[in-house]
Amino acid sequence: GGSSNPLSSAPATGGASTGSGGALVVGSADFPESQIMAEVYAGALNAAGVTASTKPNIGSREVYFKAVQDGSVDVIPDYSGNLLLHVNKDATEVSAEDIAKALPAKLPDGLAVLDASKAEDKDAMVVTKATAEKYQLKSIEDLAKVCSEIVVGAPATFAERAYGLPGLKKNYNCVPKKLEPFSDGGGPLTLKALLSDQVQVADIFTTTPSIADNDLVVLEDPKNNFIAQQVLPLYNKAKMTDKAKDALNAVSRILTTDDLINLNRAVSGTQKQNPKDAAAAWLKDKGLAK
Amino acid sequence: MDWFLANSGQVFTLAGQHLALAVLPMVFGLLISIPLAQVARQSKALRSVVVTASSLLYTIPSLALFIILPTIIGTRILDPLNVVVALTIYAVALLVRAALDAFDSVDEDLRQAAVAMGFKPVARFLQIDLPLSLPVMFAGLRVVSVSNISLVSVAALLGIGNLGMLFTSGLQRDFVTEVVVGIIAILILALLMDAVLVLLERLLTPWTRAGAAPGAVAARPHAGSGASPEKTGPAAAAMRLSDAQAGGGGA
Amino acid sequence: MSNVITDTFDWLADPAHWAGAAGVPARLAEHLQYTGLVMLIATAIAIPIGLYVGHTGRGRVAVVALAGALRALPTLGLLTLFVLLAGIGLMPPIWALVILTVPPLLAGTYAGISSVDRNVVDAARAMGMTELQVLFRAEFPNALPVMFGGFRTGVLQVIATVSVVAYINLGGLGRYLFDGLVLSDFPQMLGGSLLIAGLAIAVDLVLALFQRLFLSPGASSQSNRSRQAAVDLTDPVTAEAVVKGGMS
Amino acid sequence: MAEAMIEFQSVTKRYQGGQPAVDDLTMSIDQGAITVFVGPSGCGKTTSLRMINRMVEPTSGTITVGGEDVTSVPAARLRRSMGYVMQSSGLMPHRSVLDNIATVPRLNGVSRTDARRRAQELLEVVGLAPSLGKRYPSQLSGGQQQRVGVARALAADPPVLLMDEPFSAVDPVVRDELQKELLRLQRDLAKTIVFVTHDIDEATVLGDKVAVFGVGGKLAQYAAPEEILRAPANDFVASFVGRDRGFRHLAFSPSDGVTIHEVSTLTPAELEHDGGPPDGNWNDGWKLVVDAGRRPLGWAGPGRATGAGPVMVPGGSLFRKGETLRRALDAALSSPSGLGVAVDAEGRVAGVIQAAEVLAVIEAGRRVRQGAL
Amino acid sequence: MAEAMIEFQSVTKRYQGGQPAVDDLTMSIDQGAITVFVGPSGCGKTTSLRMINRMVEPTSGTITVGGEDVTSVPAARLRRSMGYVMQSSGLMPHRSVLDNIATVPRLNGVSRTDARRRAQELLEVVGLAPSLGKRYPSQLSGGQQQRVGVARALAADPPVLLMDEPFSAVDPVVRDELQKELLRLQRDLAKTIVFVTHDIDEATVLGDKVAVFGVGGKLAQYAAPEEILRAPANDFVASFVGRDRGFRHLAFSPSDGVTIHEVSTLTPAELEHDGGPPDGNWNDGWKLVVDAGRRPLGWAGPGRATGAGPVMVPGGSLFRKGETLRRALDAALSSPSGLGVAVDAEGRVAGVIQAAEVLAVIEAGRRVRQGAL
Ligand SMILES: Nc1ncnc2c1ncn2[C@@H]1O[C@H](COP(=O)(O)OP(=O)(O)OP(=O)(O)O)[C@@H](O)[C@H]1O
Ligand SMILES: Nc1ncnc2c1ncn2[C@@H]1O[C@H](COP(=O)(O)OP(=O)(O)OP(=O)(O)O)[C@@H](O)[C@H]1O
Ligand SMILES: [Mg+2]
Ligand SMILES: [Mg+2]
Repeated sequence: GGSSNPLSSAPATGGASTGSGGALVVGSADFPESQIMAEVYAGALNAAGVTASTKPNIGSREVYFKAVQDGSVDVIPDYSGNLLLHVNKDATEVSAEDIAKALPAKLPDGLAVLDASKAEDKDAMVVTKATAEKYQLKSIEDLAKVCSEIVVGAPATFAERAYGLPGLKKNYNCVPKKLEPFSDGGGPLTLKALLSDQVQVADIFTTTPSIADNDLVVLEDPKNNFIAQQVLPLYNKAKMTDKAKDALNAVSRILTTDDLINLNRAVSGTQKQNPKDAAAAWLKDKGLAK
Repeated sequence: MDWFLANSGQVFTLAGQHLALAVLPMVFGLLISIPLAQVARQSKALRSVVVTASSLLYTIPSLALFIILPTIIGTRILDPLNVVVALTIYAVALLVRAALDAFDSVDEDLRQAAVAMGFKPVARFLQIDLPLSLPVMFAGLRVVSVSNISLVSVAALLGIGNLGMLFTSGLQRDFVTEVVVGIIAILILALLMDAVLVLLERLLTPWTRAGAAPGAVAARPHAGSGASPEKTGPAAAAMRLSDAQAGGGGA
Repeated sequence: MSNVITDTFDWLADPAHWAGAAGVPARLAEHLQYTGLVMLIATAIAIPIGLYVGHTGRGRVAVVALAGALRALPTLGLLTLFVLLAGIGLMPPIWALVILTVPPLLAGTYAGISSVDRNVVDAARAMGMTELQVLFRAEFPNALPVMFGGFRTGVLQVIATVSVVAYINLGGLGRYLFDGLVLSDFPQMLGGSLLIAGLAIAVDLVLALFQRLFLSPGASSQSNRSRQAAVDLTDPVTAEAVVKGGMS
Repeated sequence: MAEAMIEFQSVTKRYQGGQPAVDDLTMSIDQGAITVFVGPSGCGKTTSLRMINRMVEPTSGTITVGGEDVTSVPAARLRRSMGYVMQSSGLMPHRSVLDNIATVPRLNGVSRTDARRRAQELLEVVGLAPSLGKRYPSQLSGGQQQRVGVARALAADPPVLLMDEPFSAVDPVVRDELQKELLRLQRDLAKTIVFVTHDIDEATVLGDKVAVFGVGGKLAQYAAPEEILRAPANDFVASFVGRDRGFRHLAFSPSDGVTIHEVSTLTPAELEHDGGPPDGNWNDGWKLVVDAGRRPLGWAGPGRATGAGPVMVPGGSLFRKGETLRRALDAALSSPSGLGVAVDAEGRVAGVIQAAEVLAVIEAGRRVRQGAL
Repeated sequence: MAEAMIEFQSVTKRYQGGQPAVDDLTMSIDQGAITVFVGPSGCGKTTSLRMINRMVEPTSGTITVGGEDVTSVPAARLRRSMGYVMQSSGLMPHRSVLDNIATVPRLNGVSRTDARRRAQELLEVVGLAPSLGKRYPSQLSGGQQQRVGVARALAADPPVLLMDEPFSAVDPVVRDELQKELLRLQRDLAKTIVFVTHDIDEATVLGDKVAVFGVGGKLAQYAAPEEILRAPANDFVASFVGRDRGFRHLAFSPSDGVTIHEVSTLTPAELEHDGGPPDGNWNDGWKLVVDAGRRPLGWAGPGRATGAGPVMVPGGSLFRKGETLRRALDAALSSPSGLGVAVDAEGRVAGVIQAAEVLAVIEAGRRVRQGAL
């Protein structure tokens, strides 16, 4: 977005006016995992006595980041690497530690992040077993050789993200034949397209249960195109209390990548659990709520 | 069904939000269109300006409008107000035309009779034009109601709470049940709104259901009586509305 | 604000946005192609049924009820449902749009036929036309202006609504809206909106010209006269025809 | 009699600068009388009428009502002081009949109860059942609607009533009734009525005076209807008045001078045993067949006994005593016997009249008029 | 004269099981004549007419045309063998006037050029300018549209013409014209015409025979118009025929026996120098003022010399030689002098007639009819 983006011109001061009595709004991005994490945060907050509601499905980072900035939502689960790249396009950090270190300074005034969890969910280049065999693919480096023949299925943002087409080109000199955009955040459409060979490579989150379920191959990323992505809360300082911070930090201390995969399976797998219920079950299980 | 039962609370919450987002624009639209139509009736030029503008407004995709609006009115991106304003704009686009037709549907002779009886303009508007335009106005409202309820779901793409969320979520989770529940819920909502409007109209226009006296027809000039014993098709003049609307760009 | 507008024009003026598979010409072509496909299928379904119902008056109640119910269907929901059920590809979204386009076309056809002066129909029958001749020589030509009006409305609606197929993975000008949305690229969205609105206006102009050139002036002047008649919006069928698109 | 109630002084009306719709009209309308504007379509009748209550403003000239220039009164108040009835009844479909009638009193600030009470009375005045008050206008027949329209115009008891083709949309039978009703009302209430019609017959029936407008909004003749039929001012009026004006003019001559002769009557029972015409019967053997109440049934023709004709032939039109020469002559002309049947108010046979004698009365009347010239 | 062309045999029509719209109708319609169905609204005229071309199917009974049961022919073909004209012209708005007229020939397989040529001829037959052929119906006046409707009905030269109130939507002047035109056409083409109207005057003007329908779809009287005016079969017909039927009936009596007397005439110039009535003038001193072409201008009254009256008074209605007794009597009745002015075909004064003499001719006619009974 340019300087003309209406989202950036939205008044940051508006945030204080929405809430009353310290009630927090937990937002989420437009894919299920984010929604689950939002429910987890909200559940943990409520359990700790901080009134919190959720505002799911806001959109991509470009949208929800502004929403946190202007106070439309107070907290949102985010991923450390991408968040850093969002606030600093030229960031070179790749490891979890470096990113965690660099991040706070780069955030604009009024925004901050809490402790990062161990749970990680990055974008990954995924192919079917058949494709992997056909082209002898193990890593993205292998992919680079046949790049011009393949179609990549990914969210439309992939075209502009540092790890997306620019990153592929920069790190692997891979320019795919075509980017087929999907709006389901690596969900069923992307999967269907991959399985039916409409796309040969898909951008699917590593925590997606369907990777295991369908025997998909996650291509290795030796050049760290996809940098570390720890789940962590991004928040607007205006309404955040210590009590709330403690509650969220408690979640981050416990949350693991496997937890994420299981939560995703509960919601998007055959069980079709409501994100809120899945979150509640997890919190209860971990003793963070009753 | 199981899913619906398990999540009925959520569905009802979304339905409530959905309804609010659909109804408010209708109310605002009505409050804006009636005076606007009354002004547009003053001259042919004004009328065609209003009519053309309303058809142009309608060619703007709603998603675009939802997003453009914050720049223009200074709201925040997630503010449901954007949806309300956008849908109000669509409602006005439809209702101005409906209101124009509604006022046109008031018998000119009757208006003249009112003038001849010594009604002043405001009294005439309130006591004659407004009540008598109700049937056509309600027809317009019913159209807007259905179209609004359907349009609101688009706002789910922006994360503004309503039944459309069931579609986005259903898509991401590959969950047909959720989508079907969403569709059915929206249909039911539309039907309920329609029923409410019909009921309201019945309450407000008792005279329209007073059956014509057997001899009342004789008041018409002899012309045409019995000339077409076949069924007389419903007047299709209303096509004008959509027709002229479509023609807005061509005018 | 002025930034927004200049940026939008910059976006539109950028030659990079006018080339390649994601360029405006390609998107425009896709958009028109989808629109044409939807209109073709919807017309093929709606016109015969509309003619039948309009001519015989049979099934009017069913058509009205069905049209009303279909009209309340949310585009987004239908689209999602079809894609989930039938998978990605061109046809599922197209069918979803067809279902949404049939009601207004059907209502327009029906309203067109029944707007023809019953005396004209009566006279045609009295002259010894067979039922088919009555339909195609008397009713149809005179219904054309109204029917064509319905068709034009339908086209506009589809042009606006086709944008939504970009939510699935199809192309069309709607792509600019969705890509712009996820990237928060405001000029791209506004540019896309302008392109869609412009396309709608341009297509409507062409259709208007077509109408002027090819429809009988006698028939149109007839419908002009009937247009001056009081509008019976209270009739569900005619009110139906008023429904407009603009959903994206 | 006539004091002037409404005066047009050199009134001209042009719409949007075109040809004049009303051209230099000067006329004065009598108080307490019915003045009819008649003329072909588009000749400016409605325009003239509407200038009286300022629904249309004249381009030039002045109009006074009761001596006051109409422009000196606010338009709305002026209009409330005049009743207005038009072709389409103009009733408000969303209000009950009573409330329709009560409209102007309500505008004048009369309380709802009083206005309704007055409306209820008026229903009777215009000959409608009181129970109709609660209905909506659409539940009335066309004729009833027009009566309500008249009642509404009368509600505020205005001295002036403007009526624009009030009866032209109802069928002929109902129209006759409404015309009679209007004449009766006028007798009782003595309003100043200006009545527009395009039907010269209606004009001659209703008008105390008739103004014939010509094309281009010019007043062609303004006189009593009798005079317009007898002596149209010019060819336009003559052709507008149309055929049969000699005969129709007879409607203005009383039949006082016509002798009613005795007639031999039979009952149907007597007819069966009747031997046919006695010789030398002055009436060619015709006898009038009557029922037990002496109401005429038909004529027994002279051929009945010989079998040369039907036993009874239908009679002609009836002449009610006191009616005009027009009816008298027609009764005589339409009778198979050449004798018009005269009946009394109850419809009983009073005697017969002869065409020649009617003609003589007509002729005498003509000479009297001639002498008066 | 008349051979039967169309026959109704005990035809009854009930719509949706209600009261009969047409009740047990038996009548036969003469070939080459105009038969008029007349009656109040809703009495089944249109229904009866439409059963002839099977636009409506009878509930019971049979209808034959030219001896053939109408149900034995496919409906579409039957209809093509009959012209049909209705109140709203029913012209197809999307086709030019010529193409409208050519419709039935085209349906019958005539080539477009031939059909258009024929249509062009027909324009003239119905009295329209050939140039109108290229217009669309909406570009014609109501009267012109009706003429086109008639032309269209005539296009395939069908032996039978069905006309349903064809002239009732046009104004009175145009209606007169169209009626004359129809009579002229009928003289030339000798079609069998069934004509529906609710206007008894139109019925008597046009009909060779008139069928009066009563409420409930019953045929009340079926006879020559002259007879219906003279001897209505019952009270219903009498009241439907209405007022003045004695007078109107005179329209069926030729004025042959009426003596035309000489009259003394003056030109306006002579009138100025005229010394007034010579003594002993049989005519009370009235003189007829004529222009240079001997066309009547008015009457110079007897009072003119003494200043007791206007110099010239307008004349009455004119009696054209060869017209009926109705016009003769009216001319005499409407004349200020008591003398009806008779003119020849060119409008020149032929003489004067006296009311009493007209009456004598009427009386003589009555006796002749009586004798014939
Ligand atoms: N509001 C108007 N604007 C322009 N011209 C008008 C208007 N009202 C009437 N006219 C014209 O003025 C002339 C007189 O019209 P007016 O209505 O007074 O005639 P009318 O005698 O009442 O006719 P009708 O018998 O048809 O009612 C007509 O030529 C008409 O076209
Ligand atoms: N299609 C129909 N369905 C039901 N009833 C009908 C139909 N057509 C006519 N009728 C009824 O049949 C009766 C006769 O109608 P018809 O049209 O023949 O009368 P008409 O004499 O032509 O009257 P008008 O002078 O009004 O044209 C009326 O009572 C009418 O209501
Ligand atoms: Mg008028
Ligand atoms: Mg009829």
